[in-house]
Amino acid sequence: MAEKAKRKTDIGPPNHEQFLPPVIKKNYGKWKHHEIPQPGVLVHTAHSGDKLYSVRAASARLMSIETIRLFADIADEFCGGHLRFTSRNNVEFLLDNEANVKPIIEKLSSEGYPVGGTGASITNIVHTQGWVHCHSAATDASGVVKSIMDDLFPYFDGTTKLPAKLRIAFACCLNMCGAVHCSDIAILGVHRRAPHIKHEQVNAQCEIPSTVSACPTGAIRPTTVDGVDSVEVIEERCMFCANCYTVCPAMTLNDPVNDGLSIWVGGKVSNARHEPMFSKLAIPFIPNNPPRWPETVEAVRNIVEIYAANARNYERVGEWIERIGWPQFFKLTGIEFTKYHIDDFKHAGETFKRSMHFRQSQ
Amino acid sequence: MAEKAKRKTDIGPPNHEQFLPPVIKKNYGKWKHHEIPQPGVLVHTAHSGDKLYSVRAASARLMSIETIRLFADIADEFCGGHLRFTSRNNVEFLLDNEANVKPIIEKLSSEGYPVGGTGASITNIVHTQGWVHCHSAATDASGVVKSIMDDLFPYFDGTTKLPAKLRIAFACCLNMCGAVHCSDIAILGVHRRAPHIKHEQVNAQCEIPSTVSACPTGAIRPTTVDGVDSVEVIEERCMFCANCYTVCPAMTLNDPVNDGLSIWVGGKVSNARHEPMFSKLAIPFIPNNPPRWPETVEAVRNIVEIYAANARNYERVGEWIERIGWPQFFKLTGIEFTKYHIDDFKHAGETFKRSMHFRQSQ
Amino acid sequence: MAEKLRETPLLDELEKGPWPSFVTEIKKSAVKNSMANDQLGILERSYKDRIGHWKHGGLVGVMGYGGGVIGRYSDLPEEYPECAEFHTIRVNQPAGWFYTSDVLRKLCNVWEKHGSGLTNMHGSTGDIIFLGAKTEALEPVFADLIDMGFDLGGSGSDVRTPSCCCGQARCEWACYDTMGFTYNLTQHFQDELHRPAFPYKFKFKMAGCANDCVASVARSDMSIIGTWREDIKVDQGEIAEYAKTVNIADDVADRCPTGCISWDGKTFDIDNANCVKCMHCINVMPKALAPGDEKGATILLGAKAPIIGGALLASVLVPFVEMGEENYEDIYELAEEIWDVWGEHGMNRERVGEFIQRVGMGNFLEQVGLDPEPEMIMHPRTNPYIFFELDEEED
Amino acid sequence: MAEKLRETPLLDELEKGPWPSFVTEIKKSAVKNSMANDQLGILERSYKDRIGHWKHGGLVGVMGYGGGVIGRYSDLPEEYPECAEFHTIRVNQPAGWFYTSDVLRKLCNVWEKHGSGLTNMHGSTGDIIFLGAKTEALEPVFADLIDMGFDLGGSGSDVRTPSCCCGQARCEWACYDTMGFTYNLTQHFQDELHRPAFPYKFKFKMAGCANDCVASVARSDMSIIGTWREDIKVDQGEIAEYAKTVNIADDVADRCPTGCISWDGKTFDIDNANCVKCMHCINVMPKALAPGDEKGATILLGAKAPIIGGALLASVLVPFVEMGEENYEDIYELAEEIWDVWGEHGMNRERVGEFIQRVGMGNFLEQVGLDPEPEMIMHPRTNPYIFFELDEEED
Ligand code: SRM
Ligand code: SRM
Ligand code: SRM
Ligand code: SRM
Ligand code: SF4
Ligand code: SF4
Ligand code: SF4
Ligand code: SF4
Ligand code: SF4
Ligand code: SF4
Ligand code: SF4
Ligand code: SF4
Repeated sequence: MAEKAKRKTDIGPPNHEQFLPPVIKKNYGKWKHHEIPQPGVLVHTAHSGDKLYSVRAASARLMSIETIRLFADIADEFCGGHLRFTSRNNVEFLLDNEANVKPIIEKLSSEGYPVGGTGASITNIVHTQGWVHCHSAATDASGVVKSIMDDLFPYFDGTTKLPAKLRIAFACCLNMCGAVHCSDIAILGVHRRAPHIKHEQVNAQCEIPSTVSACPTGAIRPTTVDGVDSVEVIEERCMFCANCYTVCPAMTLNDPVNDGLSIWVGGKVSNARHEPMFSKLAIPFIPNNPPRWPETVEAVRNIVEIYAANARNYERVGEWIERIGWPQFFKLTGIEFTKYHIDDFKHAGETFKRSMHFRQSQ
Repeated sequence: MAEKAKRKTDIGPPNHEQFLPPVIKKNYGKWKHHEIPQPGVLVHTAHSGDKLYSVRAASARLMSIETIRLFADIADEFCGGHLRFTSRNNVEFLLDNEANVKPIIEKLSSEGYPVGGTGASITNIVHTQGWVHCHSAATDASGVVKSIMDDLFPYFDGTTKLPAKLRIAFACCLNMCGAVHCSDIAILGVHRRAPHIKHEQVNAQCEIPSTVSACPTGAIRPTTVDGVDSVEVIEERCMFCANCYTVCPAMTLNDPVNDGLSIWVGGKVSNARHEPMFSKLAIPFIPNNPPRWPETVEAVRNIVEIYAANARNYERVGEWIERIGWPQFFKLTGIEFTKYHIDDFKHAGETFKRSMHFRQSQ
Repeated sequence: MAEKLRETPLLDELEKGPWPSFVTEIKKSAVKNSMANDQLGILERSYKDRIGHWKHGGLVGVMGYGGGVIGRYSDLPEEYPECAEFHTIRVNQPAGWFYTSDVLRKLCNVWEKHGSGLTNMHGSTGDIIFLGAKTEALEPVFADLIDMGFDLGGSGSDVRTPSCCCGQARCEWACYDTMGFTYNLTQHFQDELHRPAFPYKFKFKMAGCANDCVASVARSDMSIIGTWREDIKVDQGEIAEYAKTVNIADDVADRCPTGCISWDGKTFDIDNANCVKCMHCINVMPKALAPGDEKGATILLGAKAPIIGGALLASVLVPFVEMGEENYEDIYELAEEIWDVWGEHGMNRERVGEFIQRVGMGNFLEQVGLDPEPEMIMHPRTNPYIFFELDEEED
Repeated sequence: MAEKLRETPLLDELEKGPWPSFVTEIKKSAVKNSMANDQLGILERSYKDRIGHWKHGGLVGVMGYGGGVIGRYSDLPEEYPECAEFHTIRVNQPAGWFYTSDVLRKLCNVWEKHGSGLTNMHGSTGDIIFLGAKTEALEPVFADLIDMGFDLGGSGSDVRTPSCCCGQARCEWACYDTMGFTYNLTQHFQDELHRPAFPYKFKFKMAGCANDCVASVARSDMSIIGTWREDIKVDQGEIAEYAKTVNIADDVADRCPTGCISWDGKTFDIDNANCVKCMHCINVMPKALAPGDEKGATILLGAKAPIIGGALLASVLVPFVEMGEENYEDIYELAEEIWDVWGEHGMNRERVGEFIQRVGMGNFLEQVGLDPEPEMIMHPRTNPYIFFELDEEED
């Protein structure tokens, strides 16, 4: 390699076709229907009559290469080395031999990767980096997710039934890399203190005009502190979005005491029955309580249980709440309704109740 | 009256009780139910068994005192002098004697005040001043209303049936004194030229800062013209709302060629079945064509007829369109869909189609 | 004095057709009244020119009042001198627009004596509109009106003339006495009605039930709409009668917005806990169904036309209030509380609905002393931009 | 080289319970890899301090690329020196996240050689995330990746790594070849992916049907979702089978959003003209129902997270496109058209969805050369603030 070669770039991802198992290559685009014979297993039948067995196992998403190698070994043993990951970070083993379904499930479970997450269940939580990697995080991601999934595990492995799919998402700050804005239940890390400004760094590290204009509420003004150019924040106008921090590292929001979590409910993205919906605020704030965030776990379980007990078949969380009405949601869950629940951002008026359509009966 | 008496003010309106007919006084708050035995007639039955017959006659709203006196005479002749006006400017004669119903209807009709407007009909059009009295009007009110009601008359007098009530409203400028923003069908006068500025008057008649800040799109800037302080309008930013004219008489928008009418559909205010809804744009512009605005009349009738032929019982225009979808509304009515129909004001994004829920079939 | 009518070839077209003609109305007065005749002429001129001939209003009124008159001057005073000044007078109507022939004739006499003889019965806000007065006529008209027991309505930045549906006077569904309350309210706020001191206008409209026959939810800053809390009253016998002519399954049960009606062809059953009091089933079968007991009203706030932030529908402020006479005072206090907050912090020409959106409903509630309730919203916020307020300890 | 694991009493709590533990994962690498071990330590520290220990990112990357690496430095470099630099590398995944054991092992080898041994399988946008690289490792990792046929994904203001549902590879409902298209698209836009030049990021996500298993409508600037135009295929025999176990009336017909299904206990009938292709009935009875012919996709535009104008869902831009390979080019041209307009007029850090709202959808369509269609909106405007453009003659 001592020779000077033209640097290879822009080759793009490898073509997926080389990674597809033969049964998929043969029946690509020619699947007829599917069934879920047991939690965690999908059977797709092709028009040709061929069958594909997908076994879905849980994953922490954050994965050591040791585990990836383990999965590779398992795939070699049971399904010709074929596997995939899902859009929610589970791992799926792709079998053409039904006989291997039971053994692979046993193998996966014994290694600590239980199967489930299909059908009307709670599958893996889409989440983000948290304290593992991000500078912006108001809480850890993986720890909260792990704690919640441990608690909700019976909804994953099919022990406990749900009326419909229930999708949980997690994001550690308002950037929402976990796309929590359209989830049945979402957990979102929130800051509650206005940026702490490192005045000596502002002018060195940031463009003051773009820092000022980054603030959606106009809370930031240029100023001079001890003779250096900097900015100041009108605290009453700050709603802790951290956009200033994104554009200017000298404006930190992280706070060990006042950061924490909020809970959102009733979003969805599928078009099945109801149009996609945004998640709506359920609980404005729960303090950070590592390592297992018991209050947050409890709050999520409460919502899941009330939903499971009250929703109709195929009714996602948002559809259920829309049917019973938000006042009833707050009543059933015992969640306190506060001024924070009432929107005051730019389309706020559109969320006010502009009719007499609510339940008056006591 | 030569003596100097203390000026009497703030007496407020007369107490209505003195104007109520005996049958109402007796049964006030004790009505049991009502029926509509024929178009234009309501029979209310009290728990006492008493009956009240209300005969509703059309009115131009703009009314000579000669007509009011005529109504007074008719009321004396048939119902002890008792009458009222409705929230949509019809006149109602209040009878306790059923025998007088037929004669009073005949009398009213012969005088040119036909009865109708009850039940699932088109009743009087709520409207405004227009060229009769207002400085702001982009069109006349009474003339358009008269032309439309002549044309839709069979829907008023019960000759032609409708699926539900159909409320029409009219306003001659964007101030919307006719409250056209929540009507089944609304006709709204619109300007389409940026304000013509009388520079010599601006500073004399108006406060320049409040004129500048009156513009919701920031189209107005202070300037100097021929040495006098005035304002200028960035024409591309003007959407012809006339708010500047309201605060500054020197900014006129009236224009003989470019003023005209727009048509809106699908609003309602009752809570029956569906929550109240705003009217939505159907036709952005129809030129003024006095004295009878044939294109406008035709456009309204077209919508009424398509609605009448397609809606279900009790389905108001907005409910019907919501069921069939807007694409189908435009298709059935043959109205052209343009960029003007797509909202671009502050909540615009909320009106975009954020789902796959539309009819793909050709 | 007999007038020679102005020539109106265009307007004459509008005397044709079955609907009552406003041109005929103007002519009825114009034959006797020169102001009405010139009004006829200038209107014809507008029809020809396709443009109005009225100038931006001027400041005219009656002594001691800041509102009630809309000044109006024409831009063709030479050609139509009798309507060169053509102000309108807003006369506060009796609640529910009930009259006797007697009182109407007296109003006509006043207006014959001093004005054009033309009226609007009624204006969009609810007033009797005397259409076309010269400046000199304003005080005499006012004096005569007061004499016969009438007063002016509102205009400018004040309480506007309240109006209401006919309610208990004629309607079996009225959940409270809209007319009685409207009268009482109007009397209570005479000062606020006649002496503009708000950031902008403030309208009250009262409807006896959710059918909202006075369009209050769209057209008033404070909308008070009747409702109830107990079960809808059902007369199964009458239901059976209706079943003969009405398709109860399709037209009633299926149209219930919450689907809380069950109908098996025999028994009509309402799951009242899920009824949202929309009135539909009652509307369709008025002999069989009626609003339940524990009647009262919902107070909604903030409707308006589009100028300038876009039109608003009113939204729930108080989910339920009792509406006996003994409760009126509470509502007045609430209104005054709102005016205080809005009066202090509202911007010029900012309706209360826009004000709330600017300052935030949560803050507004806090200031007027109401607790947030989930009935006030369609759904909680979807954006995470929460203005958290930390407790002292947390800070 | 065996590492002595950092003490992690708090994190150890997260090794309990049935769900796979990320702590266990980190330890699996940490026993062999000092970077992973320090990462374990600094994370424990965060758990103790209740605050993250990462600093705002720095500018690092590989030669010739403007994206693909997120720079990261800790604020405790002395205490945890091995993760003082801890960048992530975004590796563009194969479409649909399909792998062989073979290729996975090769990826692991690369990452074992140069990095922490920790990954995210996968990142929220879809990439393979190599979690924790020192600056010096970036070029070698890149070289090894290219060698084995992999490339970096996007970051910064560029095309982000496109992703898709498994589509026709495994799903009977896929209305187009999501994976084939995603591969083709990603290859086509390599330059736009690696060299940020847009106002802000631009994400593509491809879903084979309206179930949207890749959440494209919420998470991508351009969302391409499969659909069809002909009638839903019905197998009445299979319906009869389902009728034995499924409550077709309640769970299927009643839940159809347009109520276009009729079911009398025997025949299942769809009024296809009113079907909005929501997928529900097909989802419930996959053996009996299937998407109709004339398949293609809808293109939606503008989804994003809340920063800074509030979250957006994508909205319809092109109601229907065919999705054969011969149609790909048209879509690329449309994307380029959009980038041109947005690139020229978009503000810094303004996503395309926000841009459209600022300039107006009507204007935007005009500029990208599309006709307005009613399918693009939920309903026409309710406000009368129309920017009329007059024809020359009218002026
Ligand atoms: C007289 C009047 C009230 C008044 O104090 O003046 C009135 C009177 C009645 N209304 Fe009304 N409504 C009157 C304006 C309204 C309005 C206001 C408006 O149109 O601006 C509305 C709201 C319209 C809207 O939603 O846009 C209104 C929505 C209703 C409804 C709900 C209809 C619906 O399905 O949406 C009912 C119920 C019904 O008719 O079944 C109703 C029912 C009634 C009843 C049956 C109530 C009763 O038991 O007495 C009355 C006779 C109705 C009829 O004409 O068939 N009234 N009604 C108003 C007559 C106006 C006119 O001259 O035609
Ligand atoms: C007379 C009347 C129309 C009619 O023909 O009936 C009327 C006439 C005028 N209205 Fe109005 N409004 C009238 C009811 C309304 C209504 C309807 C209602 O009250 O139910 C509305 C919509 C509801 C609302 O209040 O929002 C209404 C919304 C406006 C607006 C826009 C207010 C807004 O916040 O969007 C303006 C503009 C302004 O206030 O500067 C306005 C302004 C005006 C002015 C004073 C013109 C101006 O720019 O100063 C008009 C005088 C016309 C004239 O020369 O006669 N008028 N105006 C109505 C009052 C009669 C009465 O007292 O009974
Ligand atoms: C790694 C990843 C989270 C994860 O754990 O998976 C991620 C991590 C970051 N995102 Fe993200 N985003 C990631 C997917 C997303 C998604 C989801 C998606 O793509 O489907 C979203 C929401 C959808 C969207 O694009 O709006 C998302 C919305 C944001 C935003 C807000 C953008 C907005 O317009 O609202 C920011 C802020 C920014 O761009 O400055 C952001 C910024 C960031 C930064 C670069 C932090 C910053 O302020 O510069 C994070 C670096 C974290 C770190 O140190 O590792 N990230 N980010 C995801 C990318 C992995 C991958 O390439 O596969
Ligand atoms: C594997 C995966 C796609 C992929 O390429 O990775 C997938 C696969 C299937 N989805 Fe999905 N969906 C997958 C993520 C999603 C997502 C995205 C998400 O959650 O972020 C959604 C949108 C969720 C939402 O609305 O918020 C999604 C909404 C659906 C729905 C609609 C459910 C509903 O009623 O709203 C169906 C239909 C159904 O299940 O009946 C569906 C159905 C299916 C079917 C049955 C399609 C088929 O015939 O193969 C597959 C098995 C579903 C199951 O698990 O029961 N899939 N599916 C994803 C598995 C994630 C996981 O590990 O659990
Ligand atoms: S959500 Fe915020 S804290 Fe979490 S990874 Fe994304 S940018 Fe970082
Ligand atoms: S956190 Fe957000 S609201 Fe607060 S100052 Fe920064 S940009 Fe403004
Ligand atoms: S709608 Fe406009 S033009 Fe008509 S009366 Fe009201 S303010 Fe005057
Ligand atoms: S008409 Fe409206 S948009 Fe145009 S300049 Fe005047 S205030 Fe501004
Ligand atoms: S609003 Fe209700 S109470 Fe009042 S008249 Fe209409 S139906 Fe009757
Ligand atoms: S009033 Fe309306 S919500 Fe209540 S039962 Fe009747 S139709 Fe249903
Ligand atoms: S989006 Fe549709 S086609 Fe793609 S995997 Fe999901 S159900 Fe199948
Ligand atoms: S796909 Fe959806 S809209 Fe179409 S028939 Fe099935 S349930 Fe109804």
